[in-house]
Amino acid sequence: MSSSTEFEPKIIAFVCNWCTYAGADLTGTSRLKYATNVKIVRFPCTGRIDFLLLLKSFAQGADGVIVSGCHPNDCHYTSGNFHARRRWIAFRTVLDLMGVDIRRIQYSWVSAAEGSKWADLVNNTVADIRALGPYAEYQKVAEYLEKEGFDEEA
Amino acid sequence: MKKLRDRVAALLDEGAVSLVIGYEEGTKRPRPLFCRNSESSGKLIFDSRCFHNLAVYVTKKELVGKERFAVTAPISTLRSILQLYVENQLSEEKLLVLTVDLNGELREFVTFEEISAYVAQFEMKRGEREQEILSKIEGMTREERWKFWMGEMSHCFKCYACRSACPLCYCTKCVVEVNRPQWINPWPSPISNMEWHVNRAMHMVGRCTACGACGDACPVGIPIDLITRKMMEDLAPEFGYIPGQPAKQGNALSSWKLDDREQFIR
Amino acid sequence: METKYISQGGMAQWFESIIASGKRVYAPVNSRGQVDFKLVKNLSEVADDYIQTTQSIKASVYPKAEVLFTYEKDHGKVNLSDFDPETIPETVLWKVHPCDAAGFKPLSAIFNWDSADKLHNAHLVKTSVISFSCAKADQSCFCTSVNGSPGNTAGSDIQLTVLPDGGAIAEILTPKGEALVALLPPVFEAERGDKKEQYLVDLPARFSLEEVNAKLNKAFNSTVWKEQSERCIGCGACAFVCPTCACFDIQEDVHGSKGRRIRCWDACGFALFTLHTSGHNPREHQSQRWRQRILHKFSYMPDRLSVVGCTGCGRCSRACPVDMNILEHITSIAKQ
Amino acid sequence: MSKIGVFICHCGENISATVDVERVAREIGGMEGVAHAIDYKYMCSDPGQTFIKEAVKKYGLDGVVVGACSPRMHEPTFRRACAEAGLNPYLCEMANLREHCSWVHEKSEETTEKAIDLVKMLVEKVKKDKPLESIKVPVTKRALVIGGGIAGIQASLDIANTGHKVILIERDPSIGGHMSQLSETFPTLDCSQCILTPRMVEVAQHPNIKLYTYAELESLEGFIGNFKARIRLKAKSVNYSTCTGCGACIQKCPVKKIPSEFNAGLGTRTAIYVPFPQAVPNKPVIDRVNCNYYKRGACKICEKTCQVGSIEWDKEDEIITEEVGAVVLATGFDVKGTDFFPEYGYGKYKDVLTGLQFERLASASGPTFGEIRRPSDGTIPKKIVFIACAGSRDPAKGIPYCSKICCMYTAKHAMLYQHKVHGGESTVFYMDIRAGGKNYEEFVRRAIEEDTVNYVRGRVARVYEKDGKLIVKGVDTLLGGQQVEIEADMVVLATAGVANCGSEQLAQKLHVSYDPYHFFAEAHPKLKPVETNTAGIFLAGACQAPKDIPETVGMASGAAVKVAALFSNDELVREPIVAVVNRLAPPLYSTCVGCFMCETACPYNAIEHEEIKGRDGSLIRTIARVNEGLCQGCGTCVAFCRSKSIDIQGYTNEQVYAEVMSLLND
Repeated sequence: MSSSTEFEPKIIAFVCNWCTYAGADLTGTSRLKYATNVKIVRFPCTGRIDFLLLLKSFAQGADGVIVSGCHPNDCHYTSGNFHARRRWIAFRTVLDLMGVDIRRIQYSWVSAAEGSKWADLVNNTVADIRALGPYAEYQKVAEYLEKEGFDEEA
Repeated sequence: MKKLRDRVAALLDEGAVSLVIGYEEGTKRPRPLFCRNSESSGKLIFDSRCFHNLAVYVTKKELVGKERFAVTAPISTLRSILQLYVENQLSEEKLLVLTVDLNGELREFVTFEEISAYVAQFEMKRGEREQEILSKIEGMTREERWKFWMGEMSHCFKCYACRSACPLCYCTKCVVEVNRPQWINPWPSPISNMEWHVNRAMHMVGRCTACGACGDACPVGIPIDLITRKMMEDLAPEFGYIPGQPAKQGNALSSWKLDDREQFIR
Repeated sequence: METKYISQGGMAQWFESIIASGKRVYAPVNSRGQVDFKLVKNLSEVADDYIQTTQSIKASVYPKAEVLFTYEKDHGKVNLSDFDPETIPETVLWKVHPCDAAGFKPLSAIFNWDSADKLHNAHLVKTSVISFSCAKADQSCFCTSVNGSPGNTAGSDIQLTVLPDGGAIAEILTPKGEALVALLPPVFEAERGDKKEQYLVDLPARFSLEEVNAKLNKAFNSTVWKEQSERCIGCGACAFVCPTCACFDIQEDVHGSKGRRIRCWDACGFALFTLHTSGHNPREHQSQRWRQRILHKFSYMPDRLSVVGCTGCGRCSRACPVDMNILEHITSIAKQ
Repeated sequence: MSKIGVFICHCGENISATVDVERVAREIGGMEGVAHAIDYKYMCSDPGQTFIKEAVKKYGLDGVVVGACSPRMHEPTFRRACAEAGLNPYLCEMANLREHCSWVHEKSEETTEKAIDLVKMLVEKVKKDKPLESIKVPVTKRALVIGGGIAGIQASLDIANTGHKVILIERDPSIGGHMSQLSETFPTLDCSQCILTPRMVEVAQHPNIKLYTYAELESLEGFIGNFKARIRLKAKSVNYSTCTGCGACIQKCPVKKIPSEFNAGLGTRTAIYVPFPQAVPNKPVIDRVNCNYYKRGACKICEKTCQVGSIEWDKEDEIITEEVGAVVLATGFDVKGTDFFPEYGYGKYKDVLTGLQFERLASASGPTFGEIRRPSDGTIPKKIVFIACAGSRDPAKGIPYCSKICCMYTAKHAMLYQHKVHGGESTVFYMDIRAGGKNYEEFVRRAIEEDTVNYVRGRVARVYEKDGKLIVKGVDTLLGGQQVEIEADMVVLATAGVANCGSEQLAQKLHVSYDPYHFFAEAHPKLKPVETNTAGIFLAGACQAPKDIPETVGMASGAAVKVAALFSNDELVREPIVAVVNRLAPPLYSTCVGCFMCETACPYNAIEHEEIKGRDGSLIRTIARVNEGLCQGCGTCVAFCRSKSIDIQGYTNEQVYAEVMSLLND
């Protein structure tokens, strides 16, 4: 698909079962094509998605993350996405303060009817992350074990 | 001071309370004192140097027992006590709150509302130290912030003094002690240290009262209190709450508004 | 043992030759308002005018986290590879205080009490210690009460006592010390008859170890533990800054079919330290954990390992957020 | 160590055409803990399922991963197969290799590698799966039907006839819906009201049906078998228990010029009104927006007229709560109206009508008593043009779909015109004639051949007025794109059928999905056309997509059967995907510290306070407990819990953590 020299970002998508997972199913049913870089992890609701999982993803070598669920008012569980939205506002604030590159976390609302939006979201995010390059800054530090404080400055 | 000592002695003598948590002179600065009888009330002090957040003790059951007890609380402690009420960790029947107001008058509070009304007159502002470091951080680019915090995080050795000093970290099993899965590595490393501090900040959303106890406790001098303070300063207006002045029910993170910001959501 | 004189200029040259030899040099550096041991390249980086580094030098021989071995599962087979101690670089610790240097002995005593700890011992072999005697002390210092002194040479390979002219008395104590001297022998001049004691801080002993030991032998059920530890909030700051605290945890760092076993610092002050899976905790209360800390250092170790588990550096008292002052508490036990 | 069986499906060639399924099976077979891995052409087929069942027994599998289509499709199938082989069904997971991989990527190394990763992820998840037991909840055997058109009427009657209680709510003052507005129905040309009104009366008189007209759903809480519906009974200002329906008040009402909704704006009604003569219930309501008394504080003529004192000026909206076990959505559709076709002059020229308005003109109960007369001057049009696909199949208008009923009703209109206006000339502009249905094509042919309706294949560009005539400019594509211009006396637009107004808000209240056009979404386009994604809520009629009467009635009966099937159980078996607060042996009891953040986060009020008491009865601690009947398994509480004391079965922290790690560990 792309030349071997091109950087292929690793991206994990955290999506809710009712809207985005179903939306991505529709992308398939509609045979719309998108990049293979993104792998979907299914959750019952965006309200279920633990922010620590996002941090863990980066520490384990993800270059980008997609978080997607139902549009406001469409949540299968009434308000899970509203809770999630507020949590992401807080999370972004904290991460930004720490200097984490929050451009690498792409939030979206993709409904069960938006198969093409899902394809676009994946393709755009892959392009964005490819432009940003590998998240080496984070991954390098994540490899450090004892090399802190006492040793060289991290 | 005398009024406070006399009142505490009386409370203990009458048996109105079994314990008064206050301050005494320490080797470097005032430190917590646990008065269980009227004799020891003579050691009590209460002045502007007494800033250690005593609310950290009020949730320790082995310490406070089942009887009613009292705390001599400066403003930071009062704010934490309010938050602990909201989180069902205190009951008004068990705790008597004493403080000395700006006029040197002894004040006693029993209810959430009384404390809340008293606390409302105090504004929460950055001190000189906070202002200095935060304005430095606020002036940094993202890359500079990352370098700055990674440098700081490399000093953290996970003694968890920040957690222990925080009155709102009262969980019997902290997330760092959960090992199925092991969310946060038990050993110190810059990334997992950061994960811990991000996690701490996230757990403090809508709860932190910016008492500074965590930063004060850090033996390696990481300004971790500023992570939570800055988080709270940024989010409080957006989420519509006043830090240290919690509503009696609910929490800024577990509630939401229909028009919460979502420009970042594609 | 040999005593020499080294001038201020000679010291600088010698330092350079140590760096030039390719050894890693750690020395106290003042940064972010705290003095701590860091990797240095120049003598100018080394801090002056401080009483004590925040953290002890313990991490040089007992890292905060270190890999014991790595493993990989491959179709039912497990390939193990031990950590190779040969990869530990030659290390020189510069400007260690005698109370820190004295910590190596109790630390080793714990690591080797039943079987030899290969990793810890390998660190020790690779590490040379250049200590500086103390001309200053503060309220928290009490080395003289625990068999130490501002000029104690135990654990050091070379000890320097800085003189008013900027030069120093150099006590070359071990073959490792001699090897360091051999890097630039000319700067080590004949000693000039300076009296070391004259340049050491005067620090009278505050209690008698024997007396404390005797009291502690009968104190297990005393109420003193509860009284002293009421304000303890149960963090690990004291243990983590201590030069002799050796509690550790063993953890797995697994990624798919690969993993490594890691030893990392722990602290007996943590409630979780002794918590059983069943929910039972033999040291359920903070007072019991405080008792363990004191008894371990001042009773169990002297009795079983013939070494006191405290060097009087005072770091725990300085680091404690709630002013748990070890000197104050030990003194009060001694006086009981 | 785990013994996991992995089964990779080719899905015919749907997966194997782009994914090297043999390689997937081979590589997964080498994974830690995988005891058996095969690929097969159709895993969901009988032999495919037999492979799974046999492997479970032969290898003693403690987990199964099927790499096939979306779990939303076949998860129940494979879980059932596992259960039949004696493996707890919740130890079976699906990797979505079709919708999320083979269908969205080209054939390549990367595609196969992604497929391997997806299967690996589920293998790691399965390793952390725990056997779960289904949850049983009681069923309230009473249905709520929303919408009193033919769909709602049919569904209500069918459910009521199975012996279960039905609550039917209708937002208008009468049931009947669009069908009551129609003149004759295709393809039989029998009178719509003649066949509908008996059904309406049956609803009103059925002992099992409780009818609330002039009522709307306020909110719906709960879950399948256990919903709580709050219903707003809008103030009718008339006491229906005393009102005799004599109609005297309507005669006397001085406000007479209100456009009649029933007549699609072609007639008028009064402020106190019954929408149409056959209304059920046949009792009036006061339209407070137009009533003189409510507007200006004076009039009250109706009150003076009323012999039984039924006018209730101060009546307010009332909210009632009804407990129901199932909901049928039958809210119907709407047609595009005013200003949507400026090029056709609708809204500007009185004689350009919508199809629905033409129905009223043609109806015996309509404003012209069934005579086709021009609204502008009351004359009988000599020439009439029908424009099909007005809005439908027109992406530029935002409606790319076919409204389905227009071809047939346009043929009917033309036919009715020809029957009623002898010597009249009718022309139909059409794109295609879609007459699929029993006797439908024959019906259209009859219009063309027997009733001499002129069918022109082509689109109309413009309609404008010139000398009292409507000039219709279009092209005839069958004549090679030749310009056609017709001077017409009346133009009828077959306007697009669209979702009813408020359907989006209603969907949000009910938490059912809807499509981009705000039609409610069925759970599966083929196999679950009457179910929604929300269990216990079913669809009937045009609220799902435009459809004609027989289709609507069929779907309504289908929904009714679904409800009846649900009500045939005293207890409902629910998936055990619920949150659980951990419990430990004393002295820990639980790691929950009782901050009850979960309580404030839970959308279902499923968090309860549990008091932990010592042997002496003294309170040790208060911790959270999940009411598993109320919990719907969203897991919002889980992400809020600081001490990770609450977890959700099926998506536990260990499971999702293992999944994420598997994707990143090389």
